Amino acid sequence: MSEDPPHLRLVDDFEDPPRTPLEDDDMLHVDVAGFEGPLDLLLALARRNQVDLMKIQILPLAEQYLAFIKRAKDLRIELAADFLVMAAWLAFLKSRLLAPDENDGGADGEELAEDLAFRLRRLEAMREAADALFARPRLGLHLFARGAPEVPIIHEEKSYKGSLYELLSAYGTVRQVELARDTKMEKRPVFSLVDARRVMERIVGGHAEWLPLEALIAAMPSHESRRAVIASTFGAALEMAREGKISVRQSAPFAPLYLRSNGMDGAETNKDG
Amino acid sequence: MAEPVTLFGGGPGQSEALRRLEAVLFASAGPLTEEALAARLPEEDNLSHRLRQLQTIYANRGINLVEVADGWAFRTAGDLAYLMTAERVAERRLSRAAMETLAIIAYHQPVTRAEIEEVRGVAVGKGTLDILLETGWVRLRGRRRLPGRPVTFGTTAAFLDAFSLAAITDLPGLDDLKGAGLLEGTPPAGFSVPIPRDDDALDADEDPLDADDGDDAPAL
Amino acid sequence: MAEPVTLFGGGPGQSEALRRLEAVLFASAGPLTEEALAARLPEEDNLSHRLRQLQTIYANRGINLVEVADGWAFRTAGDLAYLMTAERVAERRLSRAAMETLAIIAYHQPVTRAEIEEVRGVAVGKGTLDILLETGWVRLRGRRRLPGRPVTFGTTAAFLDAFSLAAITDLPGLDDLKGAGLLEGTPPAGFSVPIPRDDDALDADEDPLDADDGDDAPAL
Repeated sequence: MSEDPPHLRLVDDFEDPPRTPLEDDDMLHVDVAGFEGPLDLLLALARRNQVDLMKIQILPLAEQYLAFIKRAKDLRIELAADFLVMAAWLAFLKSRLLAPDENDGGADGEELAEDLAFRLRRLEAMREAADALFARPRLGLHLFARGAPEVPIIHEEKSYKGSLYELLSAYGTVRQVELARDTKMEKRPVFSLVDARRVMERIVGGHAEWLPLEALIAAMPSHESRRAVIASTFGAALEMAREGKISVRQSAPFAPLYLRSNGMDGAETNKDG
Repeated sequence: MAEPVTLFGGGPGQSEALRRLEAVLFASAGPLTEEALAARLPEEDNLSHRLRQLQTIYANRGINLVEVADGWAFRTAGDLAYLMTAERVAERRLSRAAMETLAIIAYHQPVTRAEIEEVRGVAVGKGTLDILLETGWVRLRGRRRLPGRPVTFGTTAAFLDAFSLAAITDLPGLDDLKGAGLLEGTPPAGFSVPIPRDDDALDADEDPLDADDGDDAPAL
Repeated sequence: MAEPVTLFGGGPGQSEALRRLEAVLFASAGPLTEEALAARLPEEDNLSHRLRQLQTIYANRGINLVEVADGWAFRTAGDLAYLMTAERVAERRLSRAAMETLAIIAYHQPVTRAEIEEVRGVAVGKGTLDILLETGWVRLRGRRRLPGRPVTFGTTAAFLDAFSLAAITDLPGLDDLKGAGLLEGTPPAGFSVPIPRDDDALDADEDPLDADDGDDAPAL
C-alpha cells in the first residue's frame, strides 16, 4: 500500500454532471456518477457535516465514505476503480488511526490523515478561488473597451545593419572559388572505453567510499573532447556494474552518480535510478 | 451621486498633459503599460501622477480609467453593463472542471498537468487544457526539469485583462490562501511559500520550451 | 487654454443620463444615430440636448464628441492627431547574396553588373542591387565606355560609416584575408585582391552618368 492517498484517476466529464446534493442523512442518493472522483466525494461528505474545513475529522469521514461505498455496492451500483482504491486506502488509514503501529515508522496514521485533510482543504480553496475569479467584472461581459479604437499609424523606417566580418567573410566565400582548396577531414575525438576502464579500475578499485562520477571524469587523462570522456567513463561504469565489480547509486533523477567498488564480494550489484 | 469635479483646472501645461494622456488611452482598445505610454508621450515627466489624476477625474463617470494587466485602459463603468447589450460578447461558458483548472493554473503557476491533477484529484480531461489555451488565458511557459520534461502552464496578460486584474498578485484571496499554506506542495511542505507569477522568467527548475513546441500541438 | 469645466454639475439625474450616454458612445464600434441611441437609452427624454451637453463637456478635451455623417462618435481631438502616429525604425540584415554583392562592389569598384556576376559566378538579381541602393551604401558612379554603356557601382560614405571603416583602403588585402582564415589555399597565378578606391574621380574608361539617370529608375 502506498503511503500517499491512491493516485486518483477518473477523466472528468465535460458535460459537468450535476453534483449530487448530499442532504439526506441516510444517504439515499447513492449516486457516484455526479462526483469527479473520490476526492470530490470525500469533500462533499466533509462539507455535509462540517462547515469549518480547517477541523476536518478524518476518522468519521473515512467511516462515512466506507459506508457510502458499501451502500453503493449493496445497491449493485457499478463503482469506478478509483472509488474502490480510495475505500481500501481509507480502511488502511482507519486501522492506522485506531491502532498505531509503533514499530512501523513509515506510515504514521496522523500524518496520512493530515495529508488527506490538506488535500481536501486545498481542493475546496481552489473551487472557491474559481468562483471568486469568475465573480469578478469581466471584460466583454461587464466592462467594455473602446468600441472603435483608433489604431496608431506607424511609419516604418528601414535601417540596415551589417558587420565588417560579414562583409569580409562574404567576399572570402566569393573569391575562395578561384583558389585550390586543401581539404582536411577532421579527426573525430574519441576516448576509448578501454582507456576509461583502465583508469576506473585503478581509482575505484583502490577506494572503499562512494566516488562521484564527476571526480572520475576529472581524473581521466586530458583529452580534447570532454563529451567523449564523459560518454566513455559512463559506458565503462555501466559495464563494470553489469559485471558486478562496482555499485552505482543515484538519489534522484539528474542527481550526481556515485560509484563504489564492490571489493572482493563482487556479487552485489545495486543500481537504482 | 458624484460631487461636481472641476476638470482641467490647473495651468495650461497640466491641461495639455492630461489631454494628451487621455487621447492616447482613449484611442486604444487594450491596456497600455506605463512604458508604452512613456514611449508615446516622451515629454511627460510625471506619468504615474498624471495617470492617478486622470483616474480620479473619471472615477464617477460612465467611463473609468482602470489599472489592468500591468497597464491602463478606459473601460465602461461596471454598473452600466446592462446598457451594453449590443457589445456583449457571447460568453464562453467554461465547464466547472475548466474553471477549476484555470484557477489552479492561476494560483499555482508555473504548474504542470500532473500537479493540476494532484490538486483536483482527477485526471485533467483531454479537452480542458486545449480549451483554456484557446481562450488565450493560459499559455505554455516552459518545461519542468523532471523526467519526461513536462510542460509548465501559466496565465497570460489577456487573462489579467479579461478578469480586470492589475497584476497576478491581485488574484482574489491570494493572501489568505498563502497564509493557510494552501499554495504549497503536498506536506511536508517546502521551505518557502510560492507566489504565483506570470512573468516570462523561468523558474530554477524550468527549461525553455523546445523550438518545436508549437502552440498548435503542445506535447502535454 | 480651456476654461475649467465643471462636469456633471447638475442633479443626480443629469449625471446619470450623461454617464449612460458617454458609456454607450464609448463602447460602440461605430457612430450611433440619435435613433439608435434612443433605442439603447429608452429613459432618455431629451437626447439632442444631452448630446450637445456632452459635446460641450468634451470640447476642450483630448477626445471630442463629434457628429459625423452617420451619427455621433468620440474622436481624438484634431490637434492631437500627431499622437496617433508613431515612427519606428525596423532593423534589417542583408541576405547572403546581397552581402556578397556588396563585398564585390566594395573591393572591385567601379564595377558593372556584368563584372559582379563574373566574380560571383552567378547572376545578380535586380532586386539585390535595388536593396543595396536602398541601404544608401551603394551608389551609381558613372557609365563604362563599353557597348551598352553599363552603369558602374561604387560605395558611399555611409558604407564606410556602417562598417566602421575610416577609409575604403582599410579593407584588408589578400594577405590579411588569408591571415584571418577568410581565404584558404594557394592563390593561382594572376589572383589578386584589388586595392579599392571610392573617390568621385572617374576612371579613364568611365563616363559621367547621363542627365536622366535618376536615382529612382536607374537603368541597371
